[in-house]
Amino acid sequence: MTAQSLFYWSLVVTAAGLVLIGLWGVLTRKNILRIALAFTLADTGVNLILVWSGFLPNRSAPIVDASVTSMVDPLPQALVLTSIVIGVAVAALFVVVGVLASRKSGSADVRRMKELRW
Amino acid sequence: MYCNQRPEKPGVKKGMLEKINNMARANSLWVTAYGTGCGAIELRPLGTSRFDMERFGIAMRPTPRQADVLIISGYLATKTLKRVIRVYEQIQDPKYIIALGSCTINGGMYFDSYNTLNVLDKYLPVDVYVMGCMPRPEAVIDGFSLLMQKIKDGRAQGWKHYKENLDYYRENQKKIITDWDLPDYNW
Amino acid sequence: MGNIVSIVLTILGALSWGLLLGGISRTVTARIHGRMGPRVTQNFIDMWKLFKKTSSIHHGGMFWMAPMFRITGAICVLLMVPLVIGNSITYNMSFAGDIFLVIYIMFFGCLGMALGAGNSGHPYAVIAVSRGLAQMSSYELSFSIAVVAIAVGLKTFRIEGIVEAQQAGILSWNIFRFPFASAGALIAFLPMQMAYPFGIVLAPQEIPIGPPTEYSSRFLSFMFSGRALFGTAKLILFVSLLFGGASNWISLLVKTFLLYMYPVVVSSVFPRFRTEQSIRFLWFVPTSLALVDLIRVML
Amino acid sequence: MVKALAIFLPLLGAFINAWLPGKSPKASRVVSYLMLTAGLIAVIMLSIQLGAWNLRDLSDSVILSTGVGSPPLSINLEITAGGTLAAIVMYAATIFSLHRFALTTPKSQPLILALLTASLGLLFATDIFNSFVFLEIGSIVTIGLTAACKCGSRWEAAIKAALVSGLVTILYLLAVAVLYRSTGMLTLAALGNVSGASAVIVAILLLTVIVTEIKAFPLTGWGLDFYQGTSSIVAGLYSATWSLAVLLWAAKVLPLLPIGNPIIYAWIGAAGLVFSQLAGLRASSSGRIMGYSTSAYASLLLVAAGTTTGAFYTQTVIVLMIFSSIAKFSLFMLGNPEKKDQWSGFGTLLFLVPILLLAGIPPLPIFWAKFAFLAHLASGFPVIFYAVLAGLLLEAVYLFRFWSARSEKTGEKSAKRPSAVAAVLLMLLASVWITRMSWGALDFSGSIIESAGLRNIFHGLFAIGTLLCLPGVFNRIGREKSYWFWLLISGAALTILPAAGNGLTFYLLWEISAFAAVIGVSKGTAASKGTFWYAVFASLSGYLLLGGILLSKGSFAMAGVPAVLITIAALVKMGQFGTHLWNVRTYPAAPGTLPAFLSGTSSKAAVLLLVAVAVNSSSASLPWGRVIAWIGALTALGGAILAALAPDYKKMLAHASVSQLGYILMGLGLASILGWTAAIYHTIHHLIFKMALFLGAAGVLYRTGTTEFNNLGGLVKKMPWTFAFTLISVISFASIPPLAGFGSKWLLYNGLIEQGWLPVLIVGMFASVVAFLYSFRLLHGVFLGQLSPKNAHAKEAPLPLLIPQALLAMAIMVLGFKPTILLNFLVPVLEKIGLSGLAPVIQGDMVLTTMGTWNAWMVGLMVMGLFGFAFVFYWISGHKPKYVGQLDIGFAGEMPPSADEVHYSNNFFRPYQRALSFLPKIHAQKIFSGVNKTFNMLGDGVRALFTGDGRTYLAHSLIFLLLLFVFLNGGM
Repeated sequence: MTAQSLFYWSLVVTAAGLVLIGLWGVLTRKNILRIALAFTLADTGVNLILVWSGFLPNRSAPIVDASVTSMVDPLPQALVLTSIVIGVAVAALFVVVGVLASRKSGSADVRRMKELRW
Repeated sequence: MYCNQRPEKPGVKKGMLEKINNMARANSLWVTAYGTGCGAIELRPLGTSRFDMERFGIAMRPTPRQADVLIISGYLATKTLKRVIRVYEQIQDPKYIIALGSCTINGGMYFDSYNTLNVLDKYLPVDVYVMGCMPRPEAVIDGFSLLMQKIKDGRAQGWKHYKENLDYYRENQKKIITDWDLPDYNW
Repeated sequence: MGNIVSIVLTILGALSWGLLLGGISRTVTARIHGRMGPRVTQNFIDMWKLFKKTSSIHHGGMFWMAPMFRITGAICVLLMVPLVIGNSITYNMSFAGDIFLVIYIMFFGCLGMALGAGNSGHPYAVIAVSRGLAQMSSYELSFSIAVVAIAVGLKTFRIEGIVEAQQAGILSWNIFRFPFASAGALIAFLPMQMAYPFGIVLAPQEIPIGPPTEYSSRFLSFMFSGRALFGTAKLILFVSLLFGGASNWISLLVKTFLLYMYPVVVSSVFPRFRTEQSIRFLWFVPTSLALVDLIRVML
Repeated sequence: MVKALAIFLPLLGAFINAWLPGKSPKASRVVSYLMLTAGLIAVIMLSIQLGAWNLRDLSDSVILSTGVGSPPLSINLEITAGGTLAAIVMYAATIFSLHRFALTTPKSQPLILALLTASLGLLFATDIFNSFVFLEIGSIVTIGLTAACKCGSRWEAAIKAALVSGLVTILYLLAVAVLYRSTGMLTLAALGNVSGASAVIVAILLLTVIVTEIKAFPLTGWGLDFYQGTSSIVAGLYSATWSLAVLLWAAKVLPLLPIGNPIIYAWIGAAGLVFSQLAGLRASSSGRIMGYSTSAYASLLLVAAGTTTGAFYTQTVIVLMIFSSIAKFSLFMLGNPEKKDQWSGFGTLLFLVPILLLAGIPPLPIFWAKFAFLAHLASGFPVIFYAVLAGLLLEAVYLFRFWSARSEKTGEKSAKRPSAVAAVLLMLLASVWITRMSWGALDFSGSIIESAGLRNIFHGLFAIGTLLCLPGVFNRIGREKSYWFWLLISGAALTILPAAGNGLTFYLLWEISAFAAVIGVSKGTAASKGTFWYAVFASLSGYLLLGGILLSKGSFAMAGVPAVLITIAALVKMGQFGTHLWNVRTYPAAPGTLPAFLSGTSSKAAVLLLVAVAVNSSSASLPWGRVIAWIGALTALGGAILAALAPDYKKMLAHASVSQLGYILMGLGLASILGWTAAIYHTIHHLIFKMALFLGAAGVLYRTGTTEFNNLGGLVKKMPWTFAFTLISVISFASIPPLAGFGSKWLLYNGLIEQGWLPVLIVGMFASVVAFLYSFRLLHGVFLGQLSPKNAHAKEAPLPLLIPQALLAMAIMVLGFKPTILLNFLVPVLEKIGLSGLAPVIQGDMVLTTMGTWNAWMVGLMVMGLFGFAFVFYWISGHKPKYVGQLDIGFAGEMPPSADEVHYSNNFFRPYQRALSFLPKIHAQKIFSGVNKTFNMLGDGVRALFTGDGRTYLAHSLIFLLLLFVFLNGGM
């Protein structure tokens, strides 16, 4: 296994792992802040996958200078930037809303936020 | 709510037709089934096979509207008088009253009772008195035949007398009935 | 013109015959009771007396008109039925309608009397009407099944046709050709004549004489004559339907007399049903009897 | 330039607003209004340029490029014609809701403008990643707006929206990654290029995202909680901008997904529609009800995506989504019923139009789209068609319950809600617009019923019935509100109804007539229940009719299932066999003369429908005529018994109406000339007497204020004319000769015997005898007996009510004495239709059938002659009875204590009831409450999915994803 493919697979495994851990956390954790954390984890994993989607073997990073002859697809990396920014905004909002919601219900337990149902 | 009008004074009718009418009236006496006192028990046997009043055309009617004869059966209490007046006035003309027993004549054994009328004549126009305490069914039938004879002869005019002298009767009645709440005439 | 004369004579004759039958029935009942009973003309005397009473009251327009309804309804039924078969002058108005018309025009008088009773304001009168209508709706069921069975079986609705179909001897009478339907109709005839055990309408012991409670004097005499007319009309109708009609006046009188005695005799020996008992009895017993013939006709 | 302005002005406004100092709300409002108005003008210009207004071809578009690169690095927007229409709605909604935000949360202006920007962006986005950006902006702004609003549950609503948006982000980005990996492109068109395993992954991921975002069942839960939790202003703006944008974006993406056969969308949509609307039946808060309605439209979108393509798809989706959004916007703008807002007059109309729009009632725009769409479904996808019909019916049920619960809370204060007013006006204008465009599809040639004679009979009936109800419309009592307009609309639609030449026209007029009457009923006192039942059963019969018409491709020449559906529709409209519940609840609740119209005139539309079905069939007969005759007979009997036992005047008339309609069914079921003659004769006769009776009831109600028998009685003295006309009607419907009623019975019995249907005949005859019971009860309970002191002040009914009654009574007399006038016209008409059986022979006044004779004129003369003779005899015999009052009765020597105590009215036919007691008590009400309970149980079962725990909703999405994966993999 070459270093490249090792990197490739470790990227995939890490990303998938992060997403799965994140989803698992989202579904099983009860504390609203932990859920926020889980989302962030999953988000990171997804961003990695985005990067992976532009990954081409034996290319360098898309930082253009004279030495670069062949680089990976730069587009996903640009997109990841956007995605990260949005992720930060979402996470911040989530935490704010989560904190305020837990103040309202007196607990950070998401199970206690079931006033609206059916 | 109640009709308060005074009755008109009935005119005098004579002639052949009236005689035929009187024959019919005499042979079809319908009695209000209304017992005022103990004598009512003597009326029941009249309908049975032993005395059978139906053979004279006498029949019991359950409502004063369809009756001709009111039987005051025995003592008449002051309390009952109001009801009897109403029943009597609701009977359509011509109408007759048979009074049974001594009590209706002079109070009988209740002559000094606080609640029995002694002389019925002052309150209602009686056509036939049947004496006895109580009169037996035979006596009642006798009374009926007397009434029939009176009607045939055109002498049973108590109802006319009542209407003509309504003020007199009312005055007497109101002496007895202190809580008078009947209309001027019970239609 | 002959028709008009026939109509007038029919009305007067039916009235007299009805009153006479009423008187006879009172005597018969008295004899069953072991009494002597009144004269047979007692009903005429009563009528006369009532007619000649010198005062009367009324409770309003419908009260006033109810006896007119009653008499009109009764006469209509009377005129719709041919009296003597073969003598076309006695058919009166029967050309104008068939048996359905007769069934429905029978209600004309009933409704009129019910309205009068309602207008009188007396609760007993209305209770009696409520009972009467409930009972009527029950016996009409079996009666109409019987009529339909007979009419369909004979393939005509015209009463004349029904009578003519029965002229071939005594066994061609509908009571023998449609025995079950006839039984149903004859049971329905009892409540129609207010005979016990179905006499819940006039029930003198509990709702003193029912619908005409408030009727007095001349109104009552109209009511009674209406009843006499209606009774006669029903007798003639039943004779025409079940007993071969009448080929001459004698047979008309005899048949109606005999038929009249049937409810009188039954009435004398029975106590009275409660209303719901009466209704249920009429729903089930005569109806199922009549249905037998209806099914026979259908098949 | 215009393009850019149209899209980016709100963004500019948002930025300016964000930079403005917070203490100058006025300035920020001015900026917002300026930007929005300018943007709105730009969008309208764009839409005109693209020719969006004819709604025919909505796919024209212009491209708006920004920046230097190509997507996804820059934003490229494709402004479609359909999209501009949606954009107009978004702009307008924002403008009209701005002032309410300014009142409640003045600082939220940048958010509102940002929401509009995101919506516009998503609406026109052509690129997957661009869409992602707009989706995220929209979610963030929505959460922010919710958090900023002033209502108790905002945090919870916000947190649930945030949870779902987090999951959507993850799934969406995964899809983006796979797509890019597979194709190297991120345009929407690239979705078509992806293949193999990647295609499955992209498809299931995006489908899950879309279903979650558009809130289609089963991924509805968060949307419901959100709509319920957020404030009504936010929800209103949300539904008119963001929700609309998401729906249209989904409509754009769905056909492009690499999913193989798109019919799967339709299955998801159809199943989701049924289940979500079942759960919707249990919803009580307005926000949740709107949520379920949103879910219904999302499901419809899925169905449309699965079954239609091309311009038709675009058109359907645009109209459905835009107008449902407007309706929800205006409903939300009207506020929450929990807050007990009170309004009246115009306010109730404001509330009503959106409800009717959502329920798809003509001529509102959604009707046209739904009709075309359902016609398409009926032609190719029967099972989905049935499911969609069922779902829509369920939706109508809870919407109308919402409305009727709402209409009860009427009061003095009228709400001033310019936003809602504007929305309603927009809807009405749009309906005029769309109706004008669809006008060509309508056909008033009357080709459904070829026979001009029959058509004219019904034209005349409907016109006369409506006209006779009109004079009395102003004699209203207490809390009844003006209903003449709706009566007029309903009557006008009915009058045109026989001229309908195709299914669409027939259905359109039918629904207009029915729902105009529903609105009329809602104007009565305490009408909420009556309105609800009427609306539900009108919807039921409407959808059955629609189903029948569409399954037979718009023509009335039908057999099999469509014919049965339509027959059932007519039976429901007539209130036959159990469905009488709506009559019994509606007529007493309806105001003034409206019950006369409903019972007398409107119910005849069902007769017309049955006639239309029969004359178009091969043998001029209804499907299962014998069954129909039996239904008619049993209903006639049951209705009569129930009428006899009814405690209320109007209720009794309602039962009686149902019962009498049963006779018409018996006649129609016969399919012979005699039967039809009887049926049409009875139709006319029923119209006459039932209108007279209900007009009489209106007069009684007007003068006494009650229709309960316990409070009535003895009115004959006070209202002699009303009594006289009622008496004539009663004698007539009791079919006593010589009035008109006997004729219909006679013809019917002859017809039944001719065909040998003796059992039906017996039941019918029995029912007609039972009719005596209630006919007397009616007369006695109201007019005879003792006059209650409560009604001592009553007087004769006003002339506008009396004169029509007099005319009708005269008609009864004429029809009764000279039925040959009608029969001479009717029999030749019916002979031409091709019915079986022999026609009655008419010789002068004599009517002859093979077995019977009937000479109405002679009978009439006889009765009148005898009656007149008796009358004269009375007079000349010198009989002058003394008039005494009702209290002067022989009462065992007593004076009756009061009129009420001697009036026998309560439990009038008690013995009859006792005699009936051997029957098991099968109350239709119990059956329906059983149905209701079953549906509630099902609804409870379904809505148990929506636990309220945010994580459950995430789990739903993931499970949905897995199921899709399994299903699609299994399918491939």
